Amino acid sequence: MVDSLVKQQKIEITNVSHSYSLDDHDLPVLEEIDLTIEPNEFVVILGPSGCGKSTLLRMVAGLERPEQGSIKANGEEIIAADPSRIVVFQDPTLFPWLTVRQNVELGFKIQKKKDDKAISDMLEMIGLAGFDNAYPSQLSGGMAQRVALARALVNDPSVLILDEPLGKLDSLTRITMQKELVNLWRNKQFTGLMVTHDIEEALLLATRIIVMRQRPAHIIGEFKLDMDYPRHRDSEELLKIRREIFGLLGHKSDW
Amino acid sequence: MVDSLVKQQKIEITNVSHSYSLDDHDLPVLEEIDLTIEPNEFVVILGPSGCGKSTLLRMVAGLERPEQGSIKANGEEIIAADPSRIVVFQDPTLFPWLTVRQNVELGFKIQKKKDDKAISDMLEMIGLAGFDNAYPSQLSGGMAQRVALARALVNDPSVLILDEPLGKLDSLTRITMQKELVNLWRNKQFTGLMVTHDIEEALLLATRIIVMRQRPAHIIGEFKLDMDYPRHRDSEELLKIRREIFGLLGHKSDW
Amino acid sequence: MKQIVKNAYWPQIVGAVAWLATAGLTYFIPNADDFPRTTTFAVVCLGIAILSAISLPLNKVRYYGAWILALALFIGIWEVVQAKLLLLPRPFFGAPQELLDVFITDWAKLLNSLAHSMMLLVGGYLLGCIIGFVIGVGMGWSKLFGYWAHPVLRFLGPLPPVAFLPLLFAVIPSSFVAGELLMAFAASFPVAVLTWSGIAGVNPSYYDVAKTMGAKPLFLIRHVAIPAALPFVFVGMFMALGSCFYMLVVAEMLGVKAGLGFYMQWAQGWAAYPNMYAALLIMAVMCTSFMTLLFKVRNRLLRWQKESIKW
Amino acid sequence: MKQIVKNAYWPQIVGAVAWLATAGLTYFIPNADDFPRTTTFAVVCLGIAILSAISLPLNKVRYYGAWILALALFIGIWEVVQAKLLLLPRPFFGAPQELLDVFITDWAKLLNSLAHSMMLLVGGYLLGCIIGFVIGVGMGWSKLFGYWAHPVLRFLGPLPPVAFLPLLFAVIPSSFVAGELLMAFAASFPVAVLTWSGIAGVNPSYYDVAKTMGAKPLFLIRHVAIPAALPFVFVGMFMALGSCFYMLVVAEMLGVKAGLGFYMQWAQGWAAYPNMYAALLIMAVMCTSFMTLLFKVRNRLLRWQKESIKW
Amino acid sequence: TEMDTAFPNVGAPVKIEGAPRKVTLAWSADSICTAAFPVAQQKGFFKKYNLDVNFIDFAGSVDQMLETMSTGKADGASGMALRWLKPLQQGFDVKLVAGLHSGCLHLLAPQNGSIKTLAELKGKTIGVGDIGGPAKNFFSMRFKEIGIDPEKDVNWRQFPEDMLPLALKRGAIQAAGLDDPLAHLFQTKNQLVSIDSNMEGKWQHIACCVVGLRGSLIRKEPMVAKAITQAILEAGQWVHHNKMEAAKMFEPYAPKVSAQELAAILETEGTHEQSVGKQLRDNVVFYADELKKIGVFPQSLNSETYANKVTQDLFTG
Ligand SMILES: Nc1ncnc2c1ncn2[C@@H]1O[C@H](COP(=O)(O)OP(=O)(O)OP(=O)(O)O)[C@@H](O)[C@H]1O
Ligand SMILES: Nc1ncnc2c1ncn2[C@@H]1O[C@H](COP(=O)(O)OP(=O)(O)OP(=O)(O)O)[C@@H](O)[C@H]1O
Ligand SMILES: [Mg+2]
Ligand SMILES: [Mg+2]
Repeated sequence: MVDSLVKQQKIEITNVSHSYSLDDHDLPVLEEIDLTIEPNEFVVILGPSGCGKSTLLRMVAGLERPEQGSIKANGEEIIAADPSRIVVFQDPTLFPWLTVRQNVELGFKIQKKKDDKAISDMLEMIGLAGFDNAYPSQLSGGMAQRVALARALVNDPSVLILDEPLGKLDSLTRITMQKELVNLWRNKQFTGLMVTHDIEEALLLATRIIVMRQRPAHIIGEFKLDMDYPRHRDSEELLKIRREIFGLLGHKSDW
Repeated sequence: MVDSLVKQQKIEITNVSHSYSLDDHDLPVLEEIDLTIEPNEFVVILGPSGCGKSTLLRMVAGLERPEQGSIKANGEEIIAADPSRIVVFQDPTLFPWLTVRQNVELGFKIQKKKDDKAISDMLEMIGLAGFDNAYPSQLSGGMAQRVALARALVNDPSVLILDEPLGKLDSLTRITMQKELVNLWRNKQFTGLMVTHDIEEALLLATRIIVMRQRPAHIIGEFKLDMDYPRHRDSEELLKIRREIFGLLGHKSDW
Repeated sequence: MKQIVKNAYWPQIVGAVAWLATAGLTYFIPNADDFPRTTTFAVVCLGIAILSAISLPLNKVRYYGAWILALALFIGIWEVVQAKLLLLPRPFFGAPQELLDVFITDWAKLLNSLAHSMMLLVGGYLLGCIIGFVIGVGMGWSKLFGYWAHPVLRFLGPLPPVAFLPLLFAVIPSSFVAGELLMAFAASFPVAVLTWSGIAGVNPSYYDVAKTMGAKPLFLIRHVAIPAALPFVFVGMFMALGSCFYMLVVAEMLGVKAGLGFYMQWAQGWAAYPNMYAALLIMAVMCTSFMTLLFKVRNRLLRWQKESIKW
Repeated sequence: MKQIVKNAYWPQIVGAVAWLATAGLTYFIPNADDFPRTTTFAVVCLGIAILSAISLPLNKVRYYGAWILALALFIGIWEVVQAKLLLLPRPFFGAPQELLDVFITDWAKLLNSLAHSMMLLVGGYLLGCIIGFVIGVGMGWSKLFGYWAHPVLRFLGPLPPVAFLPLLFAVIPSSFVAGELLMAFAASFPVAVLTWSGIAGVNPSYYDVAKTMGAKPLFLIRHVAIPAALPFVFVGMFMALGSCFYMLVVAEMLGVKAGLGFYMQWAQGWAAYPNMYAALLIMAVMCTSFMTLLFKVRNRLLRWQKESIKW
Repeated sequence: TEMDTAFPNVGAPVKIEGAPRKVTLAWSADSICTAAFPVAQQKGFFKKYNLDVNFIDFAGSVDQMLETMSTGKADGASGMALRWLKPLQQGFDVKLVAGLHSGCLHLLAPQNGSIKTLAELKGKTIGVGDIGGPAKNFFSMRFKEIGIDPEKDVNWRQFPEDMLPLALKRGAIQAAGLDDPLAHLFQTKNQLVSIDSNMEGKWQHIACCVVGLRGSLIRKEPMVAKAITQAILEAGQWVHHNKMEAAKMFEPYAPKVSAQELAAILETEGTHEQSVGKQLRDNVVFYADELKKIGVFPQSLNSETYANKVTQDLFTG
């Protein structure tokens, strides 16, 4: 198991293939994925729906094991979930029986820590300061997703795995949260691995963008972005990469 | 009641204000909204989360009545829901006990119509041709939303009210559906009224964009777009309007 | 309707008048037979009339105005039909004053019976809930436990617990304990089935969330599986309470000295129907109160849950 | 566990051997008292041993291998403890062959009782479900209906239906009908409460969707409210079936000619415990079969629902 | 059959004309005491009176049996007098027309225990199947007779009847009041002895089980009422003379009990003690007076009036 105190983690995904069995036939989901994520990188994965992105993230998190290939963190095989690698799942999956604050506190409770101020600050940051005692059923989808984000971030992970974390937010909140994510990542120095279906979001956040093809997922494109933050969405460089990605994903340039 | 056979509808929203009572205090949601939608227009509303956009759409649909002001369709006050004005709700709200096909057929069942081919074509169009007998619980969020869209479109409405209909789709499917929406609107000649939080989507679809401020919602900007379809997302004209809208919504131009 | 009834004064006013009328006809029309406590009963009706008149300003009471009226009509008609005209076959149908008479003469015994029944009920019910819960958690969590417990549960669970009475009694020395166990058995089956269902149905993503934060199995059971299953557990407890009410009469055959079921059996053996219905009335109040209490507890514990069983 | 047991051959093999051993000791060790059908019982054990040996290739049977073994041990120990050593107090505990004897000598009566009980059960249960469903829909849909029905339901619902027996019996001319009604009453309460809860909890957006497409109230009830409430209705029907099993014994006190509850009471009146347990065994099989049937129906009707009560 | 002198004179058999009269009788297969019912059916006594009898079996409480008749679901039934007399006071439309036999209540105590007589039970606990039932009432009267206050000087506890031996064994009770057949069966199976019964003293000539008929039947069709009673009484007489054969006939109704044992039970009872008319009425008066003493009947009850109301003489006048 990886020591939780190791702040920097290098993730090595080597030749990973995976398939699910579905009604007696095999459904290949991942095919020969090779990807190394250096500490302090922020890698964003783009790919069509159902190609296997979430599956890959679950493996990095240690919730599932690949059929073939290996996934290592700092050279050690990932065999189980570990609190040093926190996941924000595609669905908020807040515990409905806990209040917003208790949900955000979940990691602390498991680790038997106590830090009220950290929780309050985090609630402040996601703009839900007044909602401490609200239950998830009282939140909108966007609010719930922000709480899920807070629940992960408050644990100060060394690897943060984000599965479409901003998908349910309206554009304004989304822009705010994107900014916050970048700031957090730059301050806290975690390794970021994120899936999104918003190309613009990828362009604004990533140090590297990985493009996957339809199932079985395989890496068909990689873009290194070394522009500074904050980036401007209308900058010619970004627009150019955007066109390329659209092309890779099979869309003609008319839209 | 508006005759269902009237194909063209002109919607007049005059001086509409509304508030909800929440824990003994009043929550003003809409304030003096004035908006006229001509037949064949495709009006898109943008505004911050929770400002009251869905409330306005519900009123146009006839599901709720405004406290003040009036909403008319072809000069007649809207007092109840009518099958000539079909809504795609923000949540898919598919009936979980019906299959995908039965869900899409719902309007026909209510109207005691039968048209298997129309249903099949519609399922084809939204890319769920093989999923006739699947239940909503077996669909992904994006698939469910497409079914909800199909359920509305198949009724051939004269007014189509869309409340963030593409919010849960991945970017590729989203682009496809945007194209389909434009095609449908141009072929079927319905009046379109749509809410979205994706500015780009608004730019690609709308003949007119309405921008609202935070609750109580009030119209703070209006943009007429008379470019041809299909529009190109990187065209300078659209980028300019985008910057203006970002500005209106309170975002500096750095992102 | 709620709105209409809440706002209208007339049902309660008419209701008060109707109670007054019932009091009057009880007092003034002569009885067809020798019924006890007729005057007392008239006074009680008068009292209700006055009470409903003075509670007119209370919104909550006014909402039940139509009920006050309906009850007055019901009691009034009953009084006339039975006490004054003797139209219904006796002894199955008594007159209202006969019921009143039982309460006045036998209240000590009834109260004692109530206390005993409540003790039996609460003890057996809580014990059964705990047993059922533990079995349910075991089945939901451990495949091995489920392998052995599942067939047993399916086979023995739906059986009327009465059937176990002889065996239970043969094995358990104390008849009070045997009674409690009978109740516990009745309660444990639904709780076990629903706890099990609840735990088996927990969204596996909840476990994933907790696991990525370092949760160990004990944490997963205590802080994920059980809270997530609670709404189901509650449905089981609701069913269990109903079963326990059913069992009360049976469990009180076991060497008890007092109890509502015991009292009812005795009254029935003597065809003393007014006594039986008096005990029944108390039992109804007890049952509905326990149910209400259970739902109060639920609403506190599960306030995060939106839709559920209504009461 | 499931995996392990499914794949392992040894539990079933050992089980077959254990049944063989039980057959042997039944036959060869002399009885401590005069028990009937000892040889027959040994033959039956032998038969089970052979059956479990030849069914070894069947995956489904093999999964229950550990159970085959456990049952052999249970029966073997019981046989030794009671038939051979007489260690348990009689007459409450019989020997296995005594039970077998009842089945062989009294099968016609038992079968007849089963048929009668099933008739009573099915009729009363279905009637109760329909009544409860109608009441529940009424309460969930109409405020006015709810205003009158709600207090009645809360007050009378949790009462053990036994309590209504004398009244019901006085009013209903046929005792068979009275029995059916008693069952129906037991079934209707949980179905009513849960149908009501289900309908009251329907997501109002479903109505909005149907309304914008022009649906009228009748369509909303039939095609929105009721299907949406069905999962709750089913939970109610599950509870109702349990209540009906409880009531079987009581309803069969009402002047019937045959019935399992009746048979059990009769056997108990003569302290003929083997007969009682034989009837109990049949009752258990009947109850669990009906439950399984109900869940089969549910799984067809509600196949769209993912998580629910397990059976 | 020849009339035995000990049996009451019920006059010449009545004959019902036409098609056999359909009659429904309620009985309880739990009691050998009413063996006359199946005997009357199987030996053709009912047929002789042109009656087509349909039995319904009763396992429930006695008030339901009375209700069955009172509400016309059955025309007649039989049961223990001590079980019927109290509910009859409540006004069921049921009349007692005959006493069938005497003696079927026993107070049981362990064979080798310290309790040998009623008097020794002072301060002790007695188990009964039903706290308002015949055993409790009868032995209360017996205690009263010897100067023990049945409410204060002894305790009564209720258990399911078949569990009373176990309760005795455990010491939860020191004696058990039971009726046949369990009273008899438990004596042999559980090493118990009967220390008192209603075959003692004057009680052996008092009706233990009685036959009751629907009031409306007696009023509207007295001949049918008479025929039913005659058939049952005649069957009862046959039982008296042919105990072993009667026991064999009853065997199917008694699980796991041999005909010999059933016949033995019949031997212990006063199967010849039938009563009708005035004798029955006097029995009821006697019962009422005794029940008043132990507080089951109110002091204000006039025993004569009560007896006249609940009995019917079908055979004189
Ligand atoms: N446990 C499972 N069993 C069987 N099939 C599965 C399982 N989990 C996922 N799949 C299938 O594997 C494929 C990839 O799923 P995955 O969730 O990784 O896709 P994704 O790229 O995250 O899609 P999306 O963008 O819609 O979230 C899908 O076709 C899905 O149906
Ligand atoms: N039935 C209601 N009762 C009370 N308050 C309500 C009700 N419906 C909506 N609201 C409140 O009214 C405000 C506007 O809601 P509305 O759903 O119209 O917002 P919206 O603009 O559609 O937001 P979003 O972009 O998140 O969908 C919100 O603050 C909401 O909490
Ligand atoms: Mg995914
Ligand atoms: Mg909205």
